Amino acid sequence: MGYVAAIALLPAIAFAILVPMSNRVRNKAVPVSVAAVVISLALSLLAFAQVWPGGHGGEAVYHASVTFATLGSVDLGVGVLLDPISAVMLVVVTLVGTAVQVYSLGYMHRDARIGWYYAVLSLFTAAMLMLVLSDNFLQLYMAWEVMGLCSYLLIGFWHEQVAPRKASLKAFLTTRVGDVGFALGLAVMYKTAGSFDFQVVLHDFAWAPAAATTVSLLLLFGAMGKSAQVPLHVWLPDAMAGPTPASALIHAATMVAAGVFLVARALPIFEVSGVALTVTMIVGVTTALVGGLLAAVQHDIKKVLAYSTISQLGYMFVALGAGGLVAGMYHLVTHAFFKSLLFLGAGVIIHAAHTQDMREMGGLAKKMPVTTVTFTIGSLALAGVFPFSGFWSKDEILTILWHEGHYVVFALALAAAFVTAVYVARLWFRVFTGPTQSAELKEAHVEMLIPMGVLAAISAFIGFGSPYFAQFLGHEGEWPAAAIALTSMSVAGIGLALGWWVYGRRTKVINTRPFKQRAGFVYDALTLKLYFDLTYDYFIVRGYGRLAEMLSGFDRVVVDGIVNGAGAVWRSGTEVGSLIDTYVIDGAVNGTASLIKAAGAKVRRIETGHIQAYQGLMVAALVLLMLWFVVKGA
Amino acid sequence: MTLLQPVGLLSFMALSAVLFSLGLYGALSRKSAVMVLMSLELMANAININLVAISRFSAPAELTGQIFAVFSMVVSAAEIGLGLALVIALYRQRKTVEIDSMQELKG
Amino acid sequence: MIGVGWFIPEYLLLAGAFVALFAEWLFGRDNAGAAVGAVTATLAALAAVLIGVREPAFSGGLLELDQVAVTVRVAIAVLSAVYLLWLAARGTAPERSREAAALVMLAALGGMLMVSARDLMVLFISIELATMPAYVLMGYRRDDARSLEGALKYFLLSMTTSLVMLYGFSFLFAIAGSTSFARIATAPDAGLLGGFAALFVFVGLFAKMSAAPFHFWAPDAYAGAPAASVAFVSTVPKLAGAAVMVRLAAVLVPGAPSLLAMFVIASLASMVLGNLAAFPQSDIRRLMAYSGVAHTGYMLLALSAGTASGNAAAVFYTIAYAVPSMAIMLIAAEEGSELDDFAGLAARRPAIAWVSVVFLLSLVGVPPMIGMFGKLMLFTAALEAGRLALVIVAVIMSVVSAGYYFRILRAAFFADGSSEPSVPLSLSSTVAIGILAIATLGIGVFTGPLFRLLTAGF
Amino acid sequence: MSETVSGVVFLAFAFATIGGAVMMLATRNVVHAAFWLLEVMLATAGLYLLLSAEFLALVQVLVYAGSVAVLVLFTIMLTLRRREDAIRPYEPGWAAAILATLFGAAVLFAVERFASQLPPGTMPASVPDLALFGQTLFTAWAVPFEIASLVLLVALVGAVWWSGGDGS
Amino acid sequence: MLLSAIVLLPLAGAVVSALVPKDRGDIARWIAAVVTAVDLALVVFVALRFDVGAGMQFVENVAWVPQFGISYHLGVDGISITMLALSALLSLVAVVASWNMKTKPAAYFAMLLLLEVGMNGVFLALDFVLFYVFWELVLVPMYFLIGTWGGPRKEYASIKFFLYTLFGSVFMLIGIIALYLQTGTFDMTAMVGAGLSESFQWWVFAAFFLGFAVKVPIFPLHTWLPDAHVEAPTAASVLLAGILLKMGTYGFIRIALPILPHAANQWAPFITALAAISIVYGAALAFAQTDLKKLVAYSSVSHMGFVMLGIASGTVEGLNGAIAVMFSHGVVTGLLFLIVGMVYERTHTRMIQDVSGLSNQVPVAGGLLAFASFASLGLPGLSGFVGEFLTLLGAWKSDVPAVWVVIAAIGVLLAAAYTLSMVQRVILGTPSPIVSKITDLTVREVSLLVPLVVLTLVVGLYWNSLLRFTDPAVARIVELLAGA
Repeated sequence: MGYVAAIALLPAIAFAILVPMSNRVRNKAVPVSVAAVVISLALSLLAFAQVWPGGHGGEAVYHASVTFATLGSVDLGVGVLLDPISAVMLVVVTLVGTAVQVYSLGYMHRDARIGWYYAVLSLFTAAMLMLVLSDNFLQLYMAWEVMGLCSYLLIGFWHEQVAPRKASLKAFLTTRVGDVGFALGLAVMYKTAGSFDFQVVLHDFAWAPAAATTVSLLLLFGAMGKSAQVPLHVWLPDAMAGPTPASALIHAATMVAAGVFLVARALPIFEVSGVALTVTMIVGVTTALVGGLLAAVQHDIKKVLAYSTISQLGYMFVALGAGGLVAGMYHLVTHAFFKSLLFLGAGVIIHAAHTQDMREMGGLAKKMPVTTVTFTIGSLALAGVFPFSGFWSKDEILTILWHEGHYVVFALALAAAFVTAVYVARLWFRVFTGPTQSAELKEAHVEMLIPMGVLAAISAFIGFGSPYFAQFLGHEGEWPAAAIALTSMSVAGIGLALGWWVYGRRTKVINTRPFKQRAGFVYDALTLKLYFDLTYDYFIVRGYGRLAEMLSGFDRVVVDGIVNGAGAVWRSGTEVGSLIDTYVIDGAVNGTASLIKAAGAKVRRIETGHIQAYQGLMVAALVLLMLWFVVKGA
Repeated sequence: MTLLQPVGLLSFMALSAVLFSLGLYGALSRKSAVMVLMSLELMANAININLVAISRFSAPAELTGQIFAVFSMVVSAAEIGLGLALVIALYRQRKTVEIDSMQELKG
Repeated sequence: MIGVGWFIPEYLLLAGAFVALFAEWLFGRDNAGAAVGAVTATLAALAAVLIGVREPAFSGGLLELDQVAVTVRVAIAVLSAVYLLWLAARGTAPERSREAAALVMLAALGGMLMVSARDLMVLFISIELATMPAYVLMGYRRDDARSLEGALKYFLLSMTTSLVMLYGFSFLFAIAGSTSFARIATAPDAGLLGGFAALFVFVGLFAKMSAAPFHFWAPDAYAGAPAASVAFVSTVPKLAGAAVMVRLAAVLVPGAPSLLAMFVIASLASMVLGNLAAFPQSDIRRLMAYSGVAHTGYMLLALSAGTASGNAAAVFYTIAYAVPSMAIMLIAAEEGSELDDFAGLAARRPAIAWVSVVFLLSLVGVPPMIGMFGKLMLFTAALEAGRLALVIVAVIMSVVSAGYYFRILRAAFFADGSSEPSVPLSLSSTVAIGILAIATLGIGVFTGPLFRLLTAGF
Repeated sequence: MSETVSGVVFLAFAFATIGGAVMMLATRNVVHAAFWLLEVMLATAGLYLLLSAEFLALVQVLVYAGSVAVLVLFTIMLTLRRREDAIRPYEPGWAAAILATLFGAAVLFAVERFASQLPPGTMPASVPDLALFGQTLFTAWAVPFEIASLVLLVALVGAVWWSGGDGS
Repeated sequence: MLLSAIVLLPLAGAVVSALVPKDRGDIARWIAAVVTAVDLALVVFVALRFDVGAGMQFVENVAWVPQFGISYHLGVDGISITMLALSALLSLVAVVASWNMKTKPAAYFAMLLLLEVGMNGVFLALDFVLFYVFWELVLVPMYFLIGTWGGPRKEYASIKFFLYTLFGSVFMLIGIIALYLQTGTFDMTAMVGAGLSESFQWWVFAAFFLGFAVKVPIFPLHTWLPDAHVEAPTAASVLLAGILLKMGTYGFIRIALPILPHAANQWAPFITALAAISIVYGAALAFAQTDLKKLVAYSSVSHMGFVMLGIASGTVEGLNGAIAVMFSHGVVTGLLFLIVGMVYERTHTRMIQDVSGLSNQVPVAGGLLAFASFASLGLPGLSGFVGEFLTLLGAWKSDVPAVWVVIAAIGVLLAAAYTLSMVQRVILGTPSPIVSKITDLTVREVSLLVPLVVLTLVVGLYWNSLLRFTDPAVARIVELLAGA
């Protein structure tokens, strides 16, 4: 079973090979990286097969570790742990990674530094695989930070322009804020449990509720940073400045999922401290709702998907908060596939429409059949429509919520599902129906379509495996209850209908000009007839619009304001600091030097040159000493 | 009257102290280098009186005081010789023996 | 007269002095006197080392060669030999240097006798013999009014204080009935008069060592005198003075304990006044005068400890002060005594520049030079006697002293001056400065043997 | 002589010395001051006779009165360019006066305290004659004598050096 | 004899190099290179034969001034072997980095070698006086390196550096003497067990603290560092940041903690507070700098804050972390200064706004500068992370007030802030007019940087390569601290 370590090391070796090359050579050495990730995929599938009957109840199928540091009695090691959760994640990461790398062959082939792009991609894949396979929290933290670096490099890939540069710095620093919490969590864990190993920390050590709460809250804070939960979500929308396939890999499937994976791994500690679970649920549900609402207002297609990711991650946190490890992981898996599919689709759409703004898109369905089909499957999966995977995993979460009795959260989750359906429909109708505004719409290259096809297939059929997935993870799983399935289906349906109502029928508005000249009076009547629409429009659509506008304003002014405000405060703090340095401390130092010089000048003037003055002073000193002797009676 | 009671070591040492103080006053106040040198001679003289008196009253047999006085005289003679040579050399340069004029070196 | 042989070094110096006086007729060259002097002084040093410690006091207890006396005699002889070697090379142009060589040797002779004196009378006469040539040396440029004025100031102030000292001696004689140190030490406590006697004696010695508040003559006298004579006058007589102070302190302090407090006052005044006044100086001689005051302050700090190790540290420190400051003054004599005469020294004579770094750092107390070991033992003795506050002042003042010593360094290295050597490179002057450099570095590294010599003395 | 020196003679000489010193400092004419110094020297010689130190009195007269006073007169004459330079402005120097009196008072106080502890009034009778003086001088104190000769030599060399300067 | 060779070989080299005539600079260059290389070889030889478990090894003890108990006593243990290796390595790197030094090369290389004598000596000395001699000896060559070959304000910077450190070290001298008076010897190893009274320990620790704090530097006493760094030539900067700063912290670990354990525990909260402030203050000022070298200088203040945090924690992790930060900071900051120096040689400006877009114009220099920056902000997998993480772990584990440890953890975030803002402006973006004309690094320069890069990676990935040496030695010190 030694090959399991190779899964993570192969992309790392690819990175090591690519880095020292010069730009020209590296651009031609791209296949090295693709080959590495494909082999890793194969090995992951083999490992998955090895673990397939599943149901091992959490103990590791394969575990090997190497100590790299000994501190007194404590040994810190790097290890590989294969158990059902990591097996699943392995397949997900390598599958999406391969899809993205193949897709990028087409998407990035004209870019001057494609070699560097692939190098960072393979380093990222290696770090994610290392994280998934890690057998202790320290190794997880180290992989976590290396991933932060890769996201910085990928977001800021086109660093000639200002926007990517600012976005990458913002991304790195915000996630780093989370990492401070994570590091402190590790420190507390080390102080109480004395080690980082999963075996010791999760199973052997008897956690006191108070200590467990602090550790889990700190770990949660770290996860919120990486998985862009409110309020640490501000960096994800800006991170769209990076190349789309990179966003597909990082901001859909893997990196953002790392936060969820961390909480999943540390769930035993969360369960000891009840408080942590409820906090996770609250964070999750607020993020789901807020993310959804914000997604509904964005005009940039990638920003919509970004906010959608934030919302779906919120869902996963809700699942974990409710204690549903299986539901959370299952939604993570399904989301990884259909969200990366949507991102890749968005890439194709942007390539074709040469813009990211949805208002300038329309009518792509006619010209790009394959993309439309795959994108539709992805959208329906996201919206949670019946046969597609999104429906099943979202349903699992709703059943867990209902089952655990969190009715308020259940209602909010349903509202979030409704909002999701609305923005999916809005996106779909804006892009695919309506007048085609850009001239030459042609289908993407084949190496871009194949990965999308594969992902679409998976998103379609993986839904049917939910009970088997539960057994695989060692829990008993059964088909979701019919009642909950029906409610979620209806909510999704209403959402889609509203979306169609507001955005689907736009055809009438856009080509009204020719219709108006001919119909003249008829047109006015029609519009009059539609007073009902206008009023309806006025109350529901406009109300909804205003709420969304207010929210995004809130997001821009308050949350982003705080972050930028902190930056400004920090910058002025540094100005004050350097002032203190130059004037206060240095002032004191130079002050004493000039003081001594002034004292010297004053003392020097005693030497007046008069001999009698000298004699006088000397005898005066003598007499003083004599008087002192007399007084002391020596 | 105390003066008339037998003249002991005290009176001699008192005399020498008075003389020494007068010499000290002279050395401190006079402006002319020669006057200062003369005052210094006065002080040397006082010390010699003191030495001889002590030798006479405490240990006349050993004569150490008197010998000390002789050597003190020798030294002060040498000093006055050297001092006057210096004063004359300085006079040749500065045309004055006034100590106050000698202020070029200061600070 | 069994002990006659012990004073061969003194006889040698005397002979050297006479030969130097008539050098022009004997050897034809004016500087020959200094050369002869150098040879005799080195022989004297060798003889002093060979004779070493002699137990029974010579001639009825007037002179005795104990450990401290031998060490300081060797130091005086060596320093005088090096000085005369330097003098032989360059002389004190424009005046002729015959008299200078003779006076130097007589002063050295006086110093040696002072050190081994065990009787007030011998001590007084030797002190006079040691300081009289100093008056002439300070006023050596006889046709320069500034030099003569400096000499006069030195003469008058020094005369007043030595008369006060003599007055103190007479009182000691009155109390003990004899002039020998042994009898004085065992004399019954004489109350106020004993205190005054000790006070007068140390006032005289403070003036000789230019300790504040009796240092006023030093800055003016040094500034007027030629740098060459300052090199000698500021070092060798101080060595002898330190040894005498140590010996008299051992004799008088038991009788008058408040003497230690006087040392503390004088030490504090000297350190603070010396270091601060040295800062704004632009003339190296005046700067070194104030530096002398400061270093006497450090020495008094050791004396104020009143212990045997304190006295040993005081003598060792004075040697550690004398060697580098003589070297600095010799360099100043060659290069010119204004600070900007030093400018560009590193370009002109790199060897001399780097050697002056060694000397200045030793004065600051930076290891591995001798200055640091001197300060180390000094602070140890002082701390052992509980003088923490004074040691802290001393420590801060030595940091301040780095300030003005480095102004010389900065002039030598970073200021750019004329690049052609101001004085032809003569072999023996370089050898002289070289010996001093090796002594500063060498003794610093091999302090063991030197210090064993000293501590054995107490 | 009685075990103590007779009071009257001592008084006379004491008055002579102190009076001379005061007059020396008080006169405004430098030449008169020199003569007063001569008078003080002679008075101290008398005192020495009183203390039966005949040799010292002789030396005092020879060395001080003879050579030192004469030397001072020579210097004064040499450094006066005009007759009236001798008259010096009146300069009391009060600060110096205060310091000197304080010094004197302190020393007197100490001396009085010291003298009171001595056994009263006994003055050893036997006074060694001149021969013993010579013998001790050249046996016990031979070394300082030699050094004294060197001191004179140094003074000689210094005086010649400063007075020379003929630019040889 | 081995340790004396390590210390005295560069001294001989310095003397020979100084005697080289002014016009034959290249001989001096080769002498320096050979001497430092041989010295490094000796150090590696010692490291290889170093038995990790046993304490002091290769001990040499010759009486120097017996009356005072001063002896020429050298020895090396787990902690000093790492610092010694760093000192020997960086000295060789410094010599090679200043290969084409034109002005007065003989004196320049003599000063570098003299500096190495002082540095090696400090890490090997086990006798207080010998330690003090080497401690002060380092000041002289550094004063001349900054003063003669420095930048525009070199005189002010050099005298400020000298007086600042001298002020600290004279108080240390008082501490040393006080210890001598109490224990009767200057031998450090003998003093370790001496039962000193608590109030006495407190005062002596105060004296030592002043001496070492100036050198580390800790918050209020740091203003000499930016001036010294900005004005010093590249090689001097590398050694100043790489080794001289470590002498202060080494002093704490070698002297203050084992000999004055009770006082160390009493002072721990105060030192932690100062350390936390140093971290945040250093990071803040690094962020505000416009001069690259000043930025790295202030980052050193921040990094050394971590070392002090580790030392104050007094736990096994803390102390190991402190030594790890000392070692890695030496290597990484050395790397940073070398690259900044090489860029300066080409662009003749260190102002951040004039230098931008390095990665496009000179990819090798840009890449290595990025690598060094990420190592300095503590990216896991590189040596920076090892120390920072362990010090945080140790500090949290010890009973030091938690608020300071949280502030220090925030310091890690601030480190990322100023480093990345520098990377943004200097490495990324379009090449500025000045940068667009420069050529990339030569083979010599890259070969100089490669060993440091490899070292950062090795220590970063396999922590035991460093901890293997330090852990046993640290365990002993922690026992002493726990005992007090």
